[in-house]
Amino acid sequence: MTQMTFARAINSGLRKSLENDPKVILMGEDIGALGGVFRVTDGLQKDFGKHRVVDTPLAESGIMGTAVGLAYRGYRPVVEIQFDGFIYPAFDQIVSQVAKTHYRTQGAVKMPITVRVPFGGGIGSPEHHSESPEAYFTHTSGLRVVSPSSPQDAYTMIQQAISCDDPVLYFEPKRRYHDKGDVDETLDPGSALPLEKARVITDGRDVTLVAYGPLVKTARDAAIAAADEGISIEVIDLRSLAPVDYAAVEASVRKTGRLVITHEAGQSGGLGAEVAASITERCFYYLEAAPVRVTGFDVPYPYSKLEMHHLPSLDRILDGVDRALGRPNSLSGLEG
Amino acid sequence: MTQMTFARAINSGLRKSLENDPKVILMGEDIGALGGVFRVTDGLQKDFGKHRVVDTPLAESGIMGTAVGLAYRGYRPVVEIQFDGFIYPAFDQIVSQVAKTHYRTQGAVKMPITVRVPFGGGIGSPEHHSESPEAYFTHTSGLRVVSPSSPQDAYTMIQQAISCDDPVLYFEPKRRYHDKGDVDETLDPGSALPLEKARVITDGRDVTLVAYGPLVKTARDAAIAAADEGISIEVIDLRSLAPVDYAAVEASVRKTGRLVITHEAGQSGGLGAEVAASITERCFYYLEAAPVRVTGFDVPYPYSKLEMHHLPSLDRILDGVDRALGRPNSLSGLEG
Amino acid sequence: MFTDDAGKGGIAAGGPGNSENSARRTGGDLVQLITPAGERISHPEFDPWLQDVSDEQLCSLYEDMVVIRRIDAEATALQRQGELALWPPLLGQEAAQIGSARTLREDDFVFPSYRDNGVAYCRGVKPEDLVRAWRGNASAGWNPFTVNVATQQIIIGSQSLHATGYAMGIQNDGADCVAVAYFGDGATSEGDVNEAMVFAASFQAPVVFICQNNHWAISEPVRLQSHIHLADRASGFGIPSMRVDGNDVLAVMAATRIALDRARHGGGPTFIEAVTYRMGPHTTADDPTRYRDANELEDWAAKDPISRMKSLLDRKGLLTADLEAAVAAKADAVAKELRAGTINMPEPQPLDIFKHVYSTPNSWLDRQQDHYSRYLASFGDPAEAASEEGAR
Amino acid sequence: MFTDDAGKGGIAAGGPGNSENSARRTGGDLVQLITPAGERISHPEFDPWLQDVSDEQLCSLYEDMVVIRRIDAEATALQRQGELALWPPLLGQEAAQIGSARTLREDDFVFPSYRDNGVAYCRGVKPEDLVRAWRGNASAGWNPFTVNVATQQIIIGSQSLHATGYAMGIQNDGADCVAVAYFGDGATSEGDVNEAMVFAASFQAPVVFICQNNHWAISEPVRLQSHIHLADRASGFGIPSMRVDGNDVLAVMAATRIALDRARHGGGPTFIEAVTYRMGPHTTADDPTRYRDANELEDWAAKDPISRMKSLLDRKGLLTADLEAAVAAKADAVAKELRAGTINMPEPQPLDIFKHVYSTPNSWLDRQQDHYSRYLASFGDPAEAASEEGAR
Ligand SMILES: Cc1ncc(C[n+]2csc(CCOP(=O)(O)OP(=O)(O)O)c2C)c(N)n1
Ligand SMILES: Cc1ncc(C[n+]2csc(CCOP(=O)(O)OP(=O)(O)O)c2C)c(N)n1
Ligand SMILES: [Mg+2]
Ligand SMILES: [Mg+2]
Repeated sequence: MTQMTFARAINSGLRKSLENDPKVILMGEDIGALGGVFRVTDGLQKDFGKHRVVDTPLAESGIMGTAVGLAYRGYRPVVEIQFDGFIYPAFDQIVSQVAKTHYRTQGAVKMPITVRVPFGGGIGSPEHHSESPEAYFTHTSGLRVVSPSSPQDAYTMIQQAISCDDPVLYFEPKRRYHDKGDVDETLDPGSALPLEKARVITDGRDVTLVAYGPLVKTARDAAIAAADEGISIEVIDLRSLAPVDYAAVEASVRKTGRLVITHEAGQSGGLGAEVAASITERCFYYLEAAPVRVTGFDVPYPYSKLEMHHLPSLDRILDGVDRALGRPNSLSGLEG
Repeated sequence: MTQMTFARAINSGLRKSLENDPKVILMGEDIGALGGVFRVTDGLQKDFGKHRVVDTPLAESGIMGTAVGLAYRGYRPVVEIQFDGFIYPAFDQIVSQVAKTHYRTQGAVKMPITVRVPFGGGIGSPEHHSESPEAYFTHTSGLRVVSPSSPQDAYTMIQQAISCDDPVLYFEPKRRYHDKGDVDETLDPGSALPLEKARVITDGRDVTLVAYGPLVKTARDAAIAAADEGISIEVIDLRSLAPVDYAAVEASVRKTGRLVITHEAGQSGGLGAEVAASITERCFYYLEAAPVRVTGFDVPYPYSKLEMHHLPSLDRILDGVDRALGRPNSLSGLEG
Repeated sequence: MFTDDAGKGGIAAGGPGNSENSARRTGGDLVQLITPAGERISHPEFDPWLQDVSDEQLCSLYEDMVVIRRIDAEATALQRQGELALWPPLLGQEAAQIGSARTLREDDFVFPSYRDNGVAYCRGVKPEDLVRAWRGNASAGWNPFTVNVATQQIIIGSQSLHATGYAMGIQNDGADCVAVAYFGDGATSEGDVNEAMVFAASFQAPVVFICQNNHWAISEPVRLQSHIHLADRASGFGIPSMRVDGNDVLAVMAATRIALDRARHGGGPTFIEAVTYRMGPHTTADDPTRYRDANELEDWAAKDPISRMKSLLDRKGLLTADLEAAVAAKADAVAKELRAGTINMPEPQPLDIFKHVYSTPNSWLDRQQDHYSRYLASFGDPAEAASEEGAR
Repeated sequence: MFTDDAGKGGIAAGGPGNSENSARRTGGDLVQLITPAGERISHPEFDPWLQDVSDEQLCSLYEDMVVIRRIDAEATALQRQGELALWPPLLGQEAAQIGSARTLREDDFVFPSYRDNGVAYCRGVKPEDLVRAWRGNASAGWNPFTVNVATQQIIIGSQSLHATGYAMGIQNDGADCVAVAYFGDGATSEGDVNEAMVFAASFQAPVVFICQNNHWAISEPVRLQSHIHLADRASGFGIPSMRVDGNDVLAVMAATRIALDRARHGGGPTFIEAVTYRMGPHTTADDPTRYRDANELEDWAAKDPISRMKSLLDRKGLLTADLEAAVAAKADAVAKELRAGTINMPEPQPLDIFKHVYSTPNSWLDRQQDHYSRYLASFGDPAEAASEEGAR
């Protein structure tokens, strides 16, 4: 076990993948000498060379499209998108090529591409630097989408993503980059919890609270705070956003009868809607109340002075928990 | 009242907008002499000139980005994306510029851009020509998203979209282009049903069936077929996909207690999830069963020999209706 | 069909060791080696690259062009007869496609567009595979790795980046094969094609960009995309380019060999503009009379790549009745194979739509497949399950 | 700050009627009019465009450069003191920005990037508006229509298309103003910038592309984007370009006037590469020691745009103590204004986040706003509502 930051854990996982498979190649803007704007690739170009850790021209579609070509050639490209808001120029290559080539070629051509995307807000950044675009990708067939919430998972899941033969969008909760945790670097990713499985973070009886990425910490804190008030929250860290491990969520909701989902992305059409709809389908008769979504608002990510109003906070999550439990809450008395 | 096809009705609406506002300008690939690959802009360049109806270079980001610049200059660009699957190269300009400029500039710069997108399948086309990408846009704050289902609405709504000061994605159900209907060309778009309102297509008591665009016809046919079996379906045509007119859906579900939603797009993270989640939130205690989604599958749009298996058909919708009603259906006996 | 053994590691016979002079310079001048009348014009820089082209090979190039034109005609007929949903004819572009594809080595890798059926044919793609996707029986026609040709790209220009990435992989591998991207004149406006040139130039990747300027992008004339020659675009990225008569199979061949040779020897990317003409409609669904002048078509008919080749063979005394008969027989045979392969193509099965979305199990999709198979089972005949009008 | 009245409809004094010769040709040669030592070099093609630049104007250009450098330093200090979240310094690029922006007419419209604070200042943007977004008090700093400058673009290259579209609108309006896009060397790799050139060339739109090649895109040297001069990129699109010393305010000014004049007179787009250097970090969050050599910085310090201008003024006898004092006073005043404007900037209110998403009511958002205001009301102090740790 080693104590390390979230960012360092990814770095260590990348290093392992580079060591283990000569076909792994890292690509992106400023990932070489600089080590990425968040230093996640720190030292890797120095150790593995410019042909394994490639600083690319400033063109996201170009990066993604050449990664497709490299995959054709048998490589496993790991692409860094510098910030969430800069993934859109690559959207066409992701949706029409990365996601569809395996289907198009009836399995002949694999696209084992990992796209690393630092995402989410809370770090006081200007526009385009704090977005949560995951729902665009969870709705895109052919992709897998994951998001780790702890250094250990960050370390393991990046390796699992890279060795997965399907394309994986790997969303890194950037406001947790400096959080520290224990990481067992001897853990074999092959025997760890599989990439598509959710994890129960805290057991609970009264309500199921589903979170992922940056809000897992907030959700856990909320569970601790709620315990003081006698409310027992079961926190589930989705880890995989596409597919969602509904078996895990279903099992919890059958027990608690109540569901709260939280994410930073805007509410309408966010992953919370998908989880709420699917869990309602699967356990309608177990639900004591409508699933509650505690999410960012349907606004462009706001300027930093107001971002904490946009982001689901511990209190706002607890307010949602209250709603799910039928306890007094900010919407009490409102119809519907 | 004039009988005309769906495509002709859009053409007529575009013509009206070009006549009424000299700032309206049409842009796209092949929209001039050819009149668009579906002839929706037939004759408009001839009548309004090359400066009002502009054949652009083959570059979707370029089209969308120059439309942004034209909006800055006071124009109301109406952009044609030739097929659904070709909107992705323009995704960055849509999400980061078209959707956000009004917010960014605190209302100083309006983006009255209409993006016309022929969408959906069922016409036997090759890859990328039959997609339903609407959920990417309904999840994007700052955009409005609409889809007409009849020639009359097509005629009216295109004019409303163009005169709306917000950007509007206007999804045209291409497999209905040749369907005919009565169109009142004297109808003032200002006094017609507002753009963001849903429309009840057939009244019913037993179940609410929500559809939009190409599947409104299928839904109506399903309602007629169901009537023979003694089931009374209330069909709602959403028309506006962002925002959804939840007041209208809610009123219906409070009456019927059951909800079925259908769309061609893949299920996971589709608009159906959003509608199911929001209606469950709003009328949980009125619902007698979980909302049912009858949608395309989570696959890249399949090759045409199999597309009718992917697309929700009348029978598949009725199977969903049966499920909502607790009648025997294809999943009877399955848990959850 | 043959693979250019002569091209392995550079031209065996007569290829100049250093191609700098001939191709670094950007061609405003159109290189032509065979006139429309079939006359062979000598060209000091291009000729050395063709010294090994024997009479036999000339006849074989001619055959390929005739065969692919016949495939095109047969596929068009199949579309008219309802056997194909759509077909994008290459009529008029036979020299551009055959001339370039025939110079490639087996281990070179091609990233073509929907219209490059002649290229695919040269690489060994089977006739029915050419129409598989257009019949609606699959999303794409073939396994790329059996012929070293990616499936045909529909998203305009996208494949230029794939070729560049593939070439970066070749470079990393220390191999001397080459990636080749085919795209049209319209494609040069897409960001992707320009970004491909940025990457190719930055990494000096062994990639050849072959732009068939057939003068039209559906209804849009090439001057809407650019007021200057497309070949000149490349020089702005630091990529050498050539502008050749795309209806002249030898000019295309020589240019491609120059480019391949450069790529194989660490010289980086090359851009070739093959100036040709789309003599047919954009696809069988298109009506070019709405946007183009019949005269233009006539002008280009006079520059037809196949008649030109025929005249050359005639002048050389190679156009014997035997040759004509052999070529016609071959074309007939291939056309027959195409037709039979089309009509007898096995029908896909409903549950195939769930296959190969992922290479590993996926809980979302597996459930949907399970549900849909239960749904299908509720019908006597699964075909009924897919009727829009409903069967119940 | 002044607006170039002389530039209205072409240069009043001495501008050659026809600029074809000077600018159609693409400059591999770097045009320099003031040496690093402050010597004025004559240039037959560029000089005529500067005939009206009086001594007074030279002093005023100098003042603007000094002031903007001071703004930059003050903003950097404000960031260090925690008053700004971030700041992207333009240190070293003063001549490129002032020289070009000062030639614009009031009705020209500028589409800048995040680093173009000098341009914004010249156009009349108020000091506190320059930092509004970097303080986190707004998404962007100003109303574009009050200064005819779009808000600063963060998505690299995106604004090049906006400028081109705006120029297409100018063209449709029959007006003679010009749209100007500013972007960096890194931006030239983005598809959007290349598509902007395609559109600008195709429509011959009155747009000027000003590329400040400051040699770095964060940590990436310009040679990663291109092995050849960026100015040469434009010629591949059929767009005339110039390559000028970007640390030479007069060279930049003349080039911009040539380009504007062409655009105003129907001559279409121009691309200007202003060769300069980012002397500071990419932003205050960056650490350039990780990727670049200190020597490089030294070399460029010797070419500093302001010392060069100072030497020129000195040689001309214009660098009086009065001037120095006046300029320093102005810089002090503006810096003070900036600091005061920053510190006293009104705080945004929580419900502001819902404003201006749409220009018309939106049922989804209205409901969210209603719910959130009820939520806020459940707290005594709304600030408590936004603490990550929770207040309850
Ligand atoms: C990204 C994208 N936009 C639009 C289209 C629709 N489209 C198909 S072919 C075509 C014209 C292509 O012209 P060109 O590149 O010259 O190739 P050609 O068809 O002449 O071979 C267009 C616009 C597409 N397939 N992809
Ligand atoms: C589309 C996009 N990709 C990446 C970034 C991150 N980024 C911000 S500035 C920058 C470098 C830009 O370099 P250049 O164009 O030379 O401008 P400069 O910063 O030197 O002024 C990068 C990569 C971005 N803002 N937008
Ligand atoms: Mg073409
Ligand atoms: Mg730069």
